[in-house]
Amino acid sequence: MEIRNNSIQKIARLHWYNFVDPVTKLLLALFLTMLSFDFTNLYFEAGLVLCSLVLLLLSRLTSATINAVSFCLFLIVTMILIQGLFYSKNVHPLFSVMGITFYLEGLLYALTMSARILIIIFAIGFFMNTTTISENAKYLESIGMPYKQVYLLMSVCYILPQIQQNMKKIQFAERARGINPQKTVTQKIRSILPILIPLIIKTFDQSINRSITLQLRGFNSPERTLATPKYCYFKAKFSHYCLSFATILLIGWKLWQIISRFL
Amino acid sequence: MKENGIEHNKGNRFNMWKIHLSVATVTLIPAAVGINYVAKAFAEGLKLPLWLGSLGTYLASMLAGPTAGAISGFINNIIYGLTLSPVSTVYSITSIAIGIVVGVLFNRGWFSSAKRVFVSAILIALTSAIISTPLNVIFWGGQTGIPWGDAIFAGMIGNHINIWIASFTDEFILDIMDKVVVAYIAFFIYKQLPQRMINYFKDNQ
Amino acid sequence: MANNQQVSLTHLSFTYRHDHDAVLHDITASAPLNSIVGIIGNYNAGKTTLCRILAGIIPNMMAGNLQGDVQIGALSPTQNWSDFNQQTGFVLQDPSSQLSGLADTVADEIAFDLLNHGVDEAAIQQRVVDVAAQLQLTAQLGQSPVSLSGGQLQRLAITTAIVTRPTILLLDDPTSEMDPQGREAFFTWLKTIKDATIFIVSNEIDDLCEIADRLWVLDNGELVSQGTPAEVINSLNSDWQIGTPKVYQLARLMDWTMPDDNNQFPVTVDQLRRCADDDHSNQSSQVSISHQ
Amino acid sequence: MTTIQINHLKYQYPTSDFKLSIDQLSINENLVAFAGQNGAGKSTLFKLLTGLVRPQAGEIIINHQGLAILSPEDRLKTIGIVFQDPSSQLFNATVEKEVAWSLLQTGLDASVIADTVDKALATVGLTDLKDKNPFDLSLPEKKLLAIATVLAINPQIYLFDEPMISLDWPSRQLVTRIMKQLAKEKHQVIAITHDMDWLAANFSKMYVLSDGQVKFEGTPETFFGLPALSAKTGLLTPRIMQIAKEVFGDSRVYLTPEDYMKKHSGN
Repeated sequence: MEIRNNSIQKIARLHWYNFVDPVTKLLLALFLTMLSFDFTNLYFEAGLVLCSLVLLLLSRLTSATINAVSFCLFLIVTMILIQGLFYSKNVHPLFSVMGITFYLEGLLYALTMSARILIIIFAIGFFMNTTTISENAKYLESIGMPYKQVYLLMSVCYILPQIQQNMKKIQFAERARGINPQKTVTQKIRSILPILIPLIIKTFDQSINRSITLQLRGFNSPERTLATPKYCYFKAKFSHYCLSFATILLIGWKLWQIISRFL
Repeated sequence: MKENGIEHNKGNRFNMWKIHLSVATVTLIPAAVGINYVAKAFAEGLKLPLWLGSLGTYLASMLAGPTAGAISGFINNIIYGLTLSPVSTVYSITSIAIGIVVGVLFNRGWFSSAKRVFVSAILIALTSAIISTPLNVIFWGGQTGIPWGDAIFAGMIGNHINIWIASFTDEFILDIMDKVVVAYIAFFIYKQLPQRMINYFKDNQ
Repeated sequence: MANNQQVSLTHLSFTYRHDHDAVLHDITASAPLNSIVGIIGNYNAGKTTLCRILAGIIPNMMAGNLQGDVQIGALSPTQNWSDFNQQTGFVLQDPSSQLSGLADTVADEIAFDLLNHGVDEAAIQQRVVDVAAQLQLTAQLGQSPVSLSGGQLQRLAITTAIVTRPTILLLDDPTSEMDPQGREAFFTWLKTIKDATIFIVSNEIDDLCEIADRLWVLDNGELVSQGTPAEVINSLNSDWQIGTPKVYQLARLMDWTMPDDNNQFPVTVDQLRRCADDDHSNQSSQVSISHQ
Repeated sequence: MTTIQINHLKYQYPTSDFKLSIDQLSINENLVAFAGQNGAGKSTLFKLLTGLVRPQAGEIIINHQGLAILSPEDRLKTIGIVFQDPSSQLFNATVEKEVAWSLLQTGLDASVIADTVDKALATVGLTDLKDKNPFDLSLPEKKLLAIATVLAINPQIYLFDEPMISLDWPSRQLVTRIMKQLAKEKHQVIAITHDMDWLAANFSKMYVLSDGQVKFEGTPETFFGLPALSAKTGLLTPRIMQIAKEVFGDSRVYLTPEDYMKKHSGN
């Protein structure tokens, strides 16, 4: 086991979240999201935001999640503004500034949506920050996902650094030929093709070669040794069933809510 | 082993709705997703008012048919959602549709000349906007998150125009710019691809 | 019926589907099993295409018009590719595209083939360590494959090809990105391989002459010469535009020939030593070791 | 006559410990080679010489002008680069357009461009392929095309990064011939290589880099006469010297088989 199951496991201590399998984490995110759709009470939403935030803080907070939040923050602010001013069900004015009235209904509506967004970000952030790509790939394979599909889903994470390396090389080489960082929009658009054409041809050439070697190397062979999951998970099957069942119930209920509105 | 044998297509049109994925398609799709990702980062780096984030999906559809394009689009948003921006996971439905529409249009010859590409681009933008609008309304109250598109949106609902129409307009205006540019870039790049490459993906479906 | 103890190519021709002209014309060649066959020629001569046929990539993954037959011992890449592929290791020209695309470390990358073949974990450990040591990648086992240099990537590609213990090894320009020391170490290592038929395409004519049992020369898709390195190099036609090894160049200039080999010029250091001994020593009676 | 003067140059990558540091170096000859192991700093120096990467300290002066202050257009006319992997530089629809594209960057008029393109393609022997897609060419042909794109601009200084890699025998001869011709026409030609046979046979001035520093400057004849230095810098001796040593126990310096013959026919 020493050489292959790489050193990360040995160095890092095991945390509680390592005992939760990736699929459970994803189902949990889906479950929380559906909850926020089904129960639109603002206190309940706030509670959910808090729950998912605690989940995130108990694990690890990484810059990726902070970036996602800050990216959405701008949107949330504009959303509150637009809905507070123009929401079609606006009745009760909250305050007025220079003849522009801000309404309560719009604000509440925007806050509900913002809560939902935050729940999604935090819950998926929990998944993002506590799993690694190889853990996910191994787990998916071990629970019976065909290797081809695991490959389809995961290999991009490994191929991307290669494409980025190629991109850097190409950008440097093209600059040497006189393609400089451009100023106007047309100049910028004209500099796209000289970079993208070699990059895309190289990328596709590599994927042709990769498909050839994968076949030569016995990819997708029926006798493949199944991967063993990286960690021992706690009651994985049980949590999958529970969470899937609960999520399906919530989806059903939401659909019923929508349908009954038309009845 | 079925995937090892090449099925020689008699005509030039490839088998459009094949679900069984060959190894060639299985390696093409991650490459296409990678191209989406890099192209998007590249457009952001140049501060272009475009995303270019569906370029790889277009090319996958053109090279290996609508199924490959749809899967590229789907995986693109899943990976993007799970690594960078969680909410974009939801828009995988739009990406799937783009993959399918590009594949079908390409197959019917709507990527064969510069004029036809324009028509295709409008159809693609329309598809994208029709599918994205409900998602925008559900998750963002109708906004797209692009400031000047949202300014139009705010102006419209400020004038009591229906939120669906306002949201659709916001999305469609942004989509038309992006999809036209991406369609032309994909068209030019496809023309430049070596024939052996096009044949390889066609033969190994 | 083809001889089961031989590599034999009979009337092999091939045209790619996207091309009008044949890339290979009517190639008939042979070599003993478990020998090293060096394939030389310029670009556009058809070396890579020949490798693809030998590996079964053509016609199983690339389409075109293939005629003729290939037999390597009892196996044929064109007829029962699946069985054939179990016995084969292949190194492509561009090593970075040969990575599986789903491995965190060099060790995982090497283990990929073994996992696919259903080898159990304990045996995998042992073999990964073993082949990595052979190609000096032990220190890199825990690194990400993406972080390797071009030469290291090429060595990694070679380890993945040999880890399944193939009886047929196909190497298409495996040293193009190695530095001189790496290349020297590789060819020294290659010479130690036993019980495998090795086909190697390379522009390193000096090294190739040292290690190969046979050379096949391709020119414009035709097999224009085959034989031992000495035979082939001594009968090169200038139209083929192929470089010669330094040993041969030196021997020609100094006019040192191998008396018991039809006065051919030597192409390896050992051969040179033999005829230089003859030339330099005053004792003309010295017994020279006869060839083969 | 071009001179490149390097003063107190220092460059360090942000992500690694590797450091390039050259105190004083002037390159006056027309045909020079830089040799060194992988990771010795050859490509870093090369990147700095292109002017596209700025050193953290020090300067590179070309003909009494700082490389850093050249305008993009002047830089194109001063320094032309042929990369190791030609595929990363090509993007036009045909071979002919590829060469013409470079010229369009310098703003020449159409008739001059057409003439220059024809001449450049003829020099590298690609005239017959001028309507082909560059990505349908073989690797040596792509490399020759990349060389043609630089030849068309005709800069003062030519940089070649590992020019012999991925070439076959006839194209090696051709590229070597082109490089020598350029040097004769008073261009400065600088090659990075670890092909010692090629270096010994064709260059009379070489620099050896190791651990980011210049460890040797002089003729190949001198360098290969210092076995301790070539071992320390990780370079092999030319094959002919290995042969002489293995077969005859002769460790004198020979650059080529012809050189061996010359040195022995005198006896």
